[in-house]
Amino acid sequence: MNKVLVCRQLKKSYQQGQIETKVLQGLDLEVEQGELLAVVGSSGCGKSTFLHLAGALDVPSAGEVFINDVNIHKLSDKERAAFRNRHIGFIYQFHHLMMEFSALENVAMPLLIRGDNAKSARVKAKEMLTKVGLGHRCEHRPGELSGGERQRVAIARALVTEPSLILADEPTGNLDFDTAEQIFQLLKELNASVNTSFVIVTHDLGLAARMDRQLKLDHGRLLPMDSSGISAGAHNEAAGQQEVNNV
Amino acid sequence: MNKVLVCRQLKKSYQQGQIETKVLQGLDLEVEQGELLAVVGSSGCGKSTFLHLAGALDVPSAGEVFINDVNIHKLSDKERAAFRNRHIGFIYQFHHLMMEFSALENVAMPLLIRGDNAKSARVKAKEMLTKVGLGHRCEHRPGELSGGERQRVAIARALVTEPSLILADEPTGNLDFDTAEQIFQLLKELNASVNTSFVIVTHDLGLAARMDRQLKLDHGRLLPMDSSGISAGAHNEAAGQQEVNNV
Amino acid sequence: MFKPLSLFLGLRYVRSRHGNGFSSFISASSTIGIALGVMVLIVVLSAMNGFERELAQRLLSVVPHAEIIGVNEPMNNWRAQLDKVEENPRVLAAAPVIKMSGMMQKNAELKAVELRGVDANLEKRVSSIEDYIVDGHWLASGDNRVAAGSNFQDNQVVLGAGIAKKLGVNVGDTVQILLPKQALSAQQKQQQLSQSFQGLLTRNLVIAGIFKFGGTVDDSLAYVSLSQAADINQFRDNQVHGIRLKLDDVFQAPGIAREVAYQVDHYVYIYDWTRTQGHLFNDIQLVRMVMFIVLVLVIAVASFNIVSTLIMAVNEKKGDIAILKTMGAGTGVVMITFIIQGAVNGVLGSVIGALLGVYLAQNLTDIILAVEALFQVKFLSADVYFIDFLPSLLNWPDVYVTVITALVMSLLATIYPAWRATKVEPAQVLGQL
Amino acid sequence: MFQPVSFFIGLRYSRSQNRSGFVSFITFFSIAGILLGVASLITVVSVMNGFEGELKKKILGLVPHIVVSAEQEKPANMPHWQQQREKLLAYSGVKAVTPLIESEALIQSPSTLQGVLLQGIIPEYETGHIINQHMVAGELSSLDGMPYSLVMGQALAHKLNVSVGDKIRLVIPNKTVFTPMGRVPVQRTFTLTGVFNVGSQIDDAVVYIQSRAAAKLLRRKGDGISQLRLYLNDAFYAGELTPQLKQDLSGYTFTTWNESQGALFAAVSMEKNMMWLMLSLIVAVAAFNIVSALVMVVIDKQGEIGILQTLGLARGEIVKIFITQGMVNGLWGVVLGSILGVLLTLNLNTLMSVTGINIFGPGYASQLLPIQLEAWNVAVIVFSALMMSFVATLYPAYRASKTQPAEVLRNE
Amino acid sequence: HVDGHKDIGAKPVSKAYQTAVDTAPADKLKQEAEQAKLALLAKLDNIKHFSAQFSQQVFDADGNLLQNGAGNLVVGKPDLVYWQTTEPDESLIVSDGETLWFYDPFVEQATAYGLANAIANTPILLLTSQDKSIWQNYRISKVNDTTFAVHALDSNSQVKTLELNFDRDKLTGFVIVDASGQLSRFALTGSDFATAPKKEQFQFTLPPGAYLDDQR
Repeated sequence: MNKVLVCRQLKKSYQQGQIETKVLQGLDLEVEQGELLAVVGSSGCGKSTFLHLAGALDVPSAGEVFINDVNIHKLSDKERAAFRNRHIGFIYQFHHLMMEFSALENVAMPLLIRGDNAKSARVKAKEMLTKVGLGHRCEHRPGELSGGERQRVAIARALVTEPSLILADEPTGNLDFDTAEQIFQLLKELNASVNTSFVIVTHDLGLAARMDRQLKLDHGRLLPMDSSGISAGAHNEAAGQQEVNNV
Repeated sequence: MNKVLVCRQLKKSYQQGQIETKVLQGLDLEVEQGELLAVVGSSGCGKSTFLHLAGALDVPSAGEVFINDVNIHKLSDKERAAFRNRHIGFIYQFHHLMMEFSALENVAMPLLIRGDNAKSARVKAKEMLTKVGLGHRCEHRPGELSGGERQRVAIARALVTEPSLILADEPTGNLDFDTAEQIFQLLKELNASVNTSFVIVTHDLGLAARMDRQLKLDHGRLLPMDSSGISAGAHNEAAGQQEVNNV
Repeated sequence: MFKPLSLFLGLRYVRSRHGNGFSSFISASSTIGIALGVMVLIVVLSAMNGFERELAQRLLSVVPHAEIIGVNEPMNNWRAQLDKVEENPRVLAAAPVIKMSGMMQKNAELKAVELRGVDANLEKRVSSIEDYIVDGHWLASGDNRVAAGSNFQDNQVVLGAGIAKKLGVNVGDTVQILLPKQALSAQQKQQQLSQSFQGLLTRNLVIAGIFKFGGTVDDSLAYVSLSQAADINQFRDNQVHGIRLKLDDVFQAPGIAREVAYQVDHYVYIYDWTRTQGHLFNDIQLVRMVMFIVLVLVIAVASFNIVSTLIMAVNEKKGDIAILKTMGAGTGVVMITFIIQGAVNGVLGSVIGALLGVYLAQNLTDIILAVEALFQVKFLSADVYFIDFLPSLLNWPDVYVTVITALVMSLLATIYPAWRATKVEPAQVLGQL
Repeated sequence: MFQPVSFFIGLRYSRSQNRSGFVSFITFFSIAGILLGVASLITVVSVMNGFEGELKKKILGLVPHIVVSAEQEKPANMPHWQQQREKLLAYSGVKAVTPLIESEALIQSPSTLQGVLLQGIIPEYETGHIINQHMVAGELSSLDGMPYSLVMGQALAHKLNVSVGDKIRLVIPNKTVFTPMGRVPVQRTFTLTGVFNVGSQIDDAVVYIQSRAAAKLLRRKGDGISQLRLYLNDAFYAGELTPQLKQDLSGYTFTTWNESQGALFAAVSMEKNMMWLMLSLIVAVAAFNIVSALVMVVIDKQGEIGILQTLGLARGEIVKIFITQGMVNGLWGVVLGSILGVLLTLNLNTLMSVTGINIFGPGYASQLLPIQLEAWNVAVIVFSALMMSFVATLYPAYRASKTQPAEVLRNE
Repeated sequence: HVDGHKDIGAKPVSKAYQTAVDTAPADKLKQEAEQAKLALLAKLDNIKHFSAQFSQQVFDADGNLLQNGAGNLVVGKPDLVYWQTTEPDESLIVSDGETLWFYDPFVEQATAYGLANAIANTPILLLTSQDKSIWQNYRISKVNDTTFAVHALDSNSQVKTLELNFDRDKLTGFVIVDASGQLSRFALTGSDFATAPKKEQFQFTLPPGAYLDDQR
């Protein structure tokens, strides 16, 4: 099984005035083809930072990221953008759909960006929307869809380019209990059907427990978690270490 | 002991396009003078909505709120604003300090709004800042303060008008473990010293456990929690019921 | 420093705004736009005032404000008429005139001239032509005739530099004037029914002085003594064509002239300067009005920018507004804070614009001269415009009007954004994070 | 419709702007700014063109564009001027060439005496002369009829108090006969056979007689023609043609119209340039509005820009999106502005009379504003306004491309 | 001061001459003028009539030669003049005692002036008039034995001075200086003082096609 995503000693820190916060401190990860991986961490522990580095949206302070054996941070800006379009799909807690475009147009957008002609993009986008159960809502604008439906469109958009890797940041964070459950089921089915690896970041242990593998982001590194669920400790919201060096 | 805050059958729902989400569904609450109350709920369960209704920052769909036996939603806009200034203090997860003003000016702001003259406002503000341990940082701008210090200034600002009620929304949410602990200690001391009731909303059960009383916000209502800590159940993140009536 | 609160908040926001590049760029653009509009408007209005003053004081110091000329019959005992006319309070001074138009000849050169027979002393009271004499002297008046010796002949003429240049003559030369003989006295005209008419009447005049006013007047005007003119027209001593009036307010000339005409017991034509120079006055008003509109537009569009700057500021300060509201700040405080923040641009722009405008207006003439010298170009050519330099007269009401317009516009521009600021819902802003 | 994608997105953003509250408010203002600028530019420039055209017609219709004369210092006839005329007619751009003898003279009627410019013409060459269209009484060709007949302007006839059929005396003061009675100027009595009214200075400054009569008066042999006057299709071509003529026809002096009228036209064009400057200020300041409007949109759309980048849209494309959007605003402003400008210009007079504003003041109540709408003027205005709005989109578009997806999409 | 000028007998009138007269004391001056006047009148009286050819030279105020002319004239009394100029252009002046006719063939027009006010402007007519009163408009001075000068008193008259040259009793030429300083010199040749001119000589008939500009 070849490795879809490999991170080697990823480091990332931000400079705010005199205060320097180290978010990632040498993170390593290997994700198999088709795997459904959960990354657990409390808010502010650097989950999003990790995701953006993995998705070539941000530049690491140090370390490397390989996707399908390609060192993405060696690519030029333009090449990286094209690579993202081909190989990576993003799903966020907030749907980030484009309000002025219909569901179909939103899902077709990455294909258009790739340069596919309009007709074929529409056909593929319709297929994808039916797969996520929204075949009947193609022409509606995000404003007319419910929270759950919007998240489904976002998922369809991420998968339409048949990427080898999906990076999701709290995909069900904004949804009520039942809708969150439906969305999670959808993600599991899609992961099974399309042989795409999913890396889902969440602070919901219950959700994490129901995936193939769980890792915990603690003090800027990824540590394995015993599959039984919650690791005891005063605060299950482990926060990344914040070295305070007030100048 | 008279009641500082009384909520009777509070209801609140939002209309987004055709979808109507009911957030609060008849919430009742009574808070004693000087009490330290914790309200627990997962994100998105309407904790902030409850707080804003209690703090007269938002208008309920139905139900009443009495603070110091005054029905605040009967007041006019102007009277409500003056009432807030006199009787309620707000503390948020994000400090919401005014970046262009020094710590002292931030803390003095509510007094200025009340119409106190500049000199007396400065004196009281300095007193308050020393109380929260920042006497030496008066002239600094929020930009030059650490996360913890900023939260202390926010607390000082909320208390400077000697309100009878403090409403706090995840006051330690943004802080690392140790700073959060210090802030929590400070809140406990202040609650003891100034006979002001504190209603603190949090999703951190550990924190909730260390307060006088704990209530859980579940399906839009407040339910008592056994003081032993976590109530079992698949999801300790209880989410408000969402009636989906897709038109 | 704290009081009142919104001023304190507004000013602090303004000062801190220069920090983040972009919104300071736009607010600077609105300030510059307003300053530009105000400055140029003040300069243009002052230039127009300058033209108006030049017209009223300079040109009309030579061109008659108004004249009442006898119809067909010359006026008798003009001295009595003069005293009667000068009783009218609005008439500052009056003087007799005998008007002739003919040709002036020197060898082969010929020039049409407006010949005005005037009393040397009285004319000085109605016209300042003497100030513009560049060569020789003004007409020698009757009383100093004796002083000039017995053979003093009353054939002196004072003419414009344009005429002198065309005929190639200067002071002391003799020129011949050609006048139609018949045209002069009414009685002769009645008798002379037949078609044929007398030949030309000629007189030889000695040039006593040459004046240079700078404008079309130099090319047509010449003065001779009243007695000479009377002799040419065979008038008796107390007869003249009419009376020239100098009035207190040139812009009321038509009205006053009519008033005076009724006082004189003689049937007269009424002429006033608006007949010949009136179009100049209209042109000035036209340009002034068009310029005012254009520049007010510039200021208006510049204050549009204030709107966008302020909306951006409101957007940035949502957090502050929300927290202020939680602390009990009323909508009034919030609105005024942002009005102040927007108005600062307007105030700054207007003040800078006004200062620059006033400075430029007061030194406009020299600046333009310097520019003309630098680029070897002449903006106003003498034979098209009635003056050849750019005059400027700053009158303060213009400045006040301009500044107030700019301030009002910039204040209006702040209303909408400030109102939107009060509409910020704390619940939405604070709850999210 | 989908391709290329940045154009498609930019268009959709611009169309949908009017719904999202304050951004639409500012966009409206930026469009209004450009619209105002373009409309007022078109209107005012057309009026200025009108004035210039009026002046051109009035002066250049009468004043010959080039005068070829044989007279060096002393007046002299132009030998076989017919051949010279044929030669001159051959040049491209030359509309007409008329022979002429000219001198200053005095005209005397029983009531007054006035200096005039006497022109001896040959009527059959003058068919194109502007006077023919403005004859009030009699015809120009009457000069060939009764000998010693004369045609003058109505204003002059009014001043001299004469009408057709009356006798008037022409005197040439600088042509004198030395008699024992002293110098007697040459003079002759003429009969008025025609009156014209063109509405310019020539109405009371120029009189026309047959060239032979003029030759006699000026003591010249033959028909006395000493000048050929060239009228061109475009007066401003005179500047180019004159040097050519100078080479081909040596021995003659050439004078062009701008020696006499140049200052006036220079003044008019100077005024026009000042006006252009003032009005372009409006458009420039309006362009700033586009910048701020677009920045607001960029801030508003940060989320979408971020997500587009995740979808693989390169920075270059993002810049194109916002340039498209900015240009759409500019386009709206310019198109509406030019439509409004053209409409306003075309019925400015009716508008003025309806609203009763009379910018000329009482003395000119009836006079209509001369208007000349030139297509290339409008084109220049439209093009420069579009360019300005394009430049205005550059900064915000650049800023949009600078958005960091990581920051924008971060949302614990 | 004029050089290269054909010798036509009379001495040129120099500018200097003019000023000499003014400086003499007033009464002596008047007496001389009276004598000159009588002498001139005497000479004129014995000229009943004469005819001659004339050549004319015109100089401007600065002495440059402007034009040469020629023609012939016949004079009779009272006020009878026939003056025909042939060079450089043809023109005819006829005075029949009442009207002074000026015919310009070039423009085919004759102008008629009343003799009364014409005389004021044309001292040449003095030769022919018998009315002594007109003399008081002039001042006479004797330049030398052969030359008398007649100065017009009215500063506005066209002709300022007329100088008459005599050879004993015969008029040999005259010089006219006009208001603007221009000087016309006439020299008479082939003069015949004997034969009396016929009456018709001084009749003027308007040639056909010519126009009469009657300024009487």
